[in-house]
Amino acid sequence: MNFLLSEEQRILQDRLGELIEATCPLRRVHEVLDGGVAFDKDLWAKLIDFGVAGMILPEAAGGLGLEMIDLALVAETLGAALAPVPFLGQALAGLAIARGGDADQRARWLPAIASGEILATVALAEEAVRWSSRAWTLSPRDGRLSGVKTLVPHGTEADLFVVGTANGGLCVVERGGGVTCERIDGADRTRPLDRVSFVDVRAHPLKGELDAAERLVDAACVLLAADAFGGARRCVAMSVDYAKLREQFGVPIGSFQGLKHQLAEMALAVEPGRGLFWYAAHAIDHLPEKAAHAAAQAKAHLCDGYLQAARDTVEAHGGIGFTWEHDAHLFLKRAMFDWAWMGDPRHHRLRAADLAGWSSGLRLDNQYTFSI
Amino acid sequence: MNFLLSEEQRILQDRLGELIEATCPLRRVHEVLDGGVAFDKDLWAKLIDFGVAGMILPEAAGGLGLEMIDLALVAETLGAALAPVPFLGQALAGLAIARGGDADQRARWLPAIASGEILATVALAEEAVRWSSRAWTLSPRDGRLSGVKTLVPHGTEADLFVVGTANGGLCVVERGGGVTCERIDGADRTRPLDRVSFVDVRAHPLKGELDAAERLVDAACVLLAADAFGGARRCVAMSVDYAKLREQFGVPIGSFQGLKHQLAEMALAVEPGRGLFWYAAHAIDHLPEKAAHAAAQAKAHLCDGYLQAARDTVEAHGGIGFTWEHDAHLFLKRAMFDWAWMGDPRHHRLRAADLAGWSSGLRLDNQYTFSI
Amino acid sequence: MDLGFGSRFDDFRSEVAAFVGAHWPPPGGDPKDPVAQRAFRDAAIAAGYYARGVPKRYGGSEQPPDMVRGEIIRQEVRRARAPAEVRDGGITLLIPTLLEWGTEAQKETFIPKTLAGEYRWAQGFSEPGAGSDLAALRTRAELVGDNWVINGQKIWSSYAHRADFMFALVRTEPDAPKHEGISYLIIDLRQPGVTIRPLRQMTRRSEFCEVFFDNARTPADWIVGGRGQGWRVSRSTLKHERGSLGGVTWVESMLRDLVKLARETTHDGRPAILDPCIRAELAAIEGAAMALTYSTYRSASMNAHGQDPGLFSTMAKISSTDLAQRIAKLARDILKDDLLDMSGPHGKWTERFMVSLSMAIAGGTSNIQRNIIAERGLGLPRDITSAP
Amino acid sequence: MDLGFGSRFDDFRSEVAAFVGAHWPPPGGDPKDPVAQRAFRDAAIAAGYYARGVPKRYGGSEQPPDMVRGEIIRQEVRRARAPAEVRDGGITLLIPTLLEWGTEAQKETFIPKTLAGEYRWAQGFSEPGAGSDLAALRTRAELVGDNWVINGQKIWSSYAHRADFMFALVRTEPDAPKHEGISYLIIDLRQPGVTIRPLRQMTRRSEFCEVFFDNARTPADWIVGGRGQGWRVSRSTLKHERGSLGGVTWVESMLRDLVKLARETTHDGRPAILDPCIRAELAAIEGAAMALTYSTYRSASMNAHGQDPGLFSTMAKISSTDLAQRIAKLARDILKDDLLDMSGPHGKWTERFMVSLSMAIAGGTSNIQRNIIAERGLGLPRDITSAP
Repeated sequence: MNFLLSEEQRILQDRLGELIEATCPLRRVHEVLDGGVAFDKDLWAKLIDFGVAGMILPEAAGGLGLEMIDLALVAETLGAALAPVPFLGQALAGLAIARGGDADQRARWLPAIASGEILATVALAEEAVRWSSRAWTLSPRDGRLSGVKTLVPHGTEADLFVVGTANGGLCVVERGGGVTCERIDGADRTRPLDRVSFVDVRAHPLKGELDAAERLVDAACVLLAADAFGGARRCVAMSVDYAKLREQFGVPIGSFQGLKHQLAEMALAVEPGRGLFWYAAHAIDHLPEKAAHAAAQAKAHLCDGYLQAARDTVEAHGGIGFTWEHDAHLFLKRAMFDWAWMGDPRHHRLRAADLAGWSSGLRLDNQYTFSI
Repeated sequence: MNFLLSEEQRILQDRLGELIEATCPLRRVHEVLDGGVAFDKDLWAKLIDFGVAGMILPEAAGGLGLEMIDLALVAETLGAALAPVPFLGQALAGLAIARGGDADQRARWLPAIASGEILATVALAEEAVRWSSRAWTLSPRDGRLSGVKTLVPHGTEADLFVVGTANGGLCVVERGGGVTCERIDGADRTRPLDRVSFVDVRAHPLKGELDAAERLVDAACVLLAADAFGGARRCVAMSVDYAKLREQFGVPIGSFQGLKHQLAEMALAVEPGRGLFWYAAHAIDHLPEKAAHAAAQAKAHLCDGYLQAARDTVEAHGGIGFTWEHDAHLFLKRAMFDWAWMGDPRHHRLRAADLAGWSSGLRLDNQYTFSI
Repeated sequence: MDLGFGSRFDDFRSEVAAFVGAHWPPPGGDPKDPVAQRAFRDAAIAAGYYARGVPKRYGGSEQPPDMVRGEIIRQEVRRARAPAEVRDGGITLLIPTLLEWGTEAQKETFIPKTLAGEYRWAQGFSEPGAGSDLAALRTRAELVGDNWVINGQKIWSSYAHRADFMFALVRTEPDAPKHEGISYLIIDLRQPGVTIRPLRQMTRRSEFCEVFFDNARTPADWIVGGRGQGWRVSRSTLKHERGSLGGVTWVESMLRDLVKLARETTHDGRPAILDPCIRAELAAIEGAAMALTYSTYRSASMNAHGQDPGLFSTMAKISSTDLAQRIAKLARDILKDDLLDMSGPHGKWTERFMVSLSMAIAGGTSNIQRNIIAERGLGLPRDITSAP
Repeated sequence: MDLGFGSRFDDFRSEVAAFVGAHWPPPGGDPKDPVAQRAFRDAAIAAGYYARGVPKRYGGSEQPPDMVRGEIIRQEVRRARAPAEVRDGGITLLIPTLLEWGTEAQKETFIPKTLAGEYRWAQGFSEPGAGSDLAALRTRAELVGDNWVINGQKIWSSYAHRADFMFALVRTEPDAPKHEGISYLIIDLRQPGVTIRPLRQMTRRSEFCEVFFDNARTPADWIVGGRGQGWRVSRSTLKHERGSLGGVTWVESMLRDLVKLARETTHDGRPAILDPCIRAELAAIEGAAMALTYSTYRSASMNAHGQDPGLFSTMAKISSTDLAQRIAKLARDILKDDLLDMSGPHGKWTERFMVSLSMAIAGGTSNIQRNIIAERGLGLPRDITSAP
């Protein structure tokens, strides 16, 4: 057992962090968002060069052939930086095609996704049924698809959609006539969302592995959990820094035990959570029977923790933390996205309980164990 | 509107508090409990003289003819003192007969209850159905009753039982052959509990008002809520006193902001709750349509708060608060009783939601309002 | 104990209802017409319903304090959706301060026009670096001839961009000990030396402003109380807040709104209100709201009987903040993804989810208030954050 | 990253399993027989599985530190329900301290018999008035001839009433600054000058004791480290706690027990585990338990690679305490009235509901630990409670 990142992984994260800090520090994130553009094209281009879009795709498709844990480390780093880029959709669409597509389908789309030549995203939630893949209703007939999906990240900008279909299936729709996007006035402007209408468009069902949609849900949970952990840690660091800097009654406010203990509690709520997304990412590649449970728990625990940490961060900054110019609300709103998108913590906790077999007729000795 | 106690009520509480402090201070409570007796006979005799058993019974029966609020103030005072006396059963049995009995029944039992000549209690919970009066199963036939009740306060010592029966009815059973009590190893030794078996005993159904059992539940909720408020306030006071006295690092531990804020939070969780039991007690006599909801909310909120305050009190005292000699665990265990007996907070919250009509088809404008 | 209004108030309630019915809706028919609103409020003052604490000679109705009558008036006005009494900083903070500390000239100059809505006010207490710690104020005023010359910066001044005047704490005695060097000045905001910058909030709205003074001026006799008395003058304002049941309205209407949300939202095809976890938490919130409400009644009753309700207002502030946070979180759990849509049908809840955070910040942080409760309420030892 | 044990440990696991199978259940057949338990533990030391950190010359098995092998040994022993390695204060605290600071004579005198279970130990650090604040220790020892003469009182000494010896911090240099006047002494508890009074807990059990010294004596050379070095000696113990996955076992077995309780208890005729509120909270507790578990793996991995896991053990302590409280509360919600029955079928949960409170108290309060995290972990300014 070695529950640590490798040297290569640490270098990857450090380099990526430096790249983002040099290209799009938090001040620049404000400019991008207030400028009304959907993402930072400069940063996205550099991230593509770095390999984030193909990180986990096969080398044959121009990817780096790494593992889910590496992609999750990218998500953590992007989350800590509030990176305003279409990573989530691109990564998930690539994963879905890599896992769910047949050889032709992989050859057709993966190289363009890995190279960033096209922007891809996932269209999963429906108005009435949000995140239960088995209950989605859109259903291609004779290769054509009609219907509406919502909460689609960067839908307006996307060239390609991986669409969730009835019975937990997936299909690919390329942009063209019949696809209409309507931007939602989303809280988290770093990852804008669309309501997307498909009217009689060409749809290509993914024919590879079974359960591709469920596995896509797991992957999304891990990436959101990683984003949340990165964001939450940054929130703690911001709050601590502010407490050292800001003075009241002639001393730094971080001298007051009341605030000290609140900051210690924040760190305690955040810091030990890292292993949850590590383990879930690792399980996706190496312990498939544990992956869904671990991903659900990581999503629930870390996204819950992030939203609380972001709220605490606003409070720890006092009035200034409530202003538009400050960074705190950008974290808060990104935390809201991580919390809600792909299902809220309770949804995933109840799923985890099912997956653990708590209410099945199994003998208790056969219960699921999360220790290694 | 005048949301205050009257001068008479304040005097009543002060006098009662002085009486208890003079007769059975907390040191004496330990002696009584460790001595293995079921209650403090000396204190009980003085409380009877003071009028607690007949406080709310008609003057014709030797009672004082006061209101539920006055009885609740007694309960608050007893709760603050951890009074080891059979007040709860006596008061509830008296109330049940006063409200549910016909003239003959009232004349037969109430004077003996008011004078303390007999000890009375209530036998409500069953093994399978604890606190839903509509679901109790014991049912007298031809004036005879058989069956088992549990969690009966001071059952072993009682001369008379008010027993909950099927369809929310009540009947009276006098002690005699066919009644067997088995003491439970209860956490709260100030109010011991029994499992009581009735085998073909004479039973007198109460024939007065309808819904007597439901009204008994409301009254019990108010008395437990008042006990809880009294206990919780005492817990806060104990913790604050200890923080002023105990030194660490050369200063009182109450100088440390971490603990100061915890104590402030304790006070905040407890102090504003007083009006809940006042209002519920008042409603029982004056606003009957609001009484059940107010009693359920008072029980849930105050008993939840007491248990938390008692736990916090143990912690605020450090190791000494965990010892048998200290007072803290007596409060904790009394809080456990108040929390659980007659239904836990969630049970009453869900009842309150039903009573508020939240899920009925009513127009929202007609919703229940708790303001005056 | 009497928890109803009592029948002796029935006549008064009928009288108020008749008044409101006669004056609202306005004759012109448009309830949003500011002229009609002004006319209603003027009539309410003349009838003795509004501006009850203000002497007639300054335009008030000079009624004896009466919490129950005050509540009946609020209820009847609310029932008819008529214009409520204005509760801005000029009415609630400045006028009581002037009544206690102001010169006759100050009262005559400012109170009638403030009551009439002609003068709108901003508060100028906080500064960057001096929020909870007013002793650290750095904005200074120097007496030059017949004028105070003011330089410095205020922050968190609500709606200063729409105000005519500010009442401010400024340092006039630089050599005095910290709290004794502060004075309470009235400043005309409509002058070249004043720059006002609204601060946009995370909700996209602007409520608070930064106000910069660059040799701004105010007449020498617009000082309220004496030189160096500003600290005491500003604190006297607090006691004017008592005797009101105002907070109760907020809590009950918010809770009612939340129940409505839970009834209208479906989770997996079922109304959220039927979900036992949501239902139990909603009832728990109701329990806490009831506790706050009855505390308010009790505190108001104590005031009415000349008893001191102690730290009630500080406790009520933290309780309200906690309740608002709890409401916001339950709303979030009901909304789920709809939380992400700022302009959707439940966008106001997304905004409230954010605004609930600002309650813990506005008007002194919760930590400062916990200290006040611990020290003044529980008698624990003081620390450095204690005000003198 | 390698989150399994890896196949390279398969042989080792087989070897351990074979050893355990050969020695347990004991030949006599009675697993409760102390002689059989002792024999198993001796065999496990001889085989290199127990006492791995102790040199062979003192009775240990002198193995290189290896967290993974340690965990495999624990798993296989647990699987067979064989006697676990003893983890009392003598083994976990005294022996590592003696190995680092003790004289050769001290090591030879105490380590072998402690390992063999012949010497049982009590810790003597806390005093009334000196819990978190060891600088305030007042128990004193004076060198009179060849003996230290000890007077004073210790408290919270676990199982002192069953122990043979105590390792204690006592004040030997009354004129030195507070932390520099303390020495670390070994004291024989079986002598007339020592009185031991078990403190009954609210659970009715007695675990902790008060120990009174009235001219008790200990040989002059039973001091560990030099005079006035006691503070440093006692703190060095902390680093010996690392490299263990011990906490994980507790959490997982407690959670498993809680799931069992929720499956077996019915509310209104339905298993409590199907109640969505209980189910979601149970899953939330599992999430927190997973976080703690994986943190433990990570910290152990860091140790194994010579990296510093920082404040992990302090954080793990608070996390465990929080988790225990959360488990206790959920158990309460499942038990409802059964919580009141100390001897009922779920009486152990009533006891755990109480014991969960003592976790926040034992070994330094949570407030002290929050301060340590804030100061040493987050770099916030120190305050008076900071140890030197």
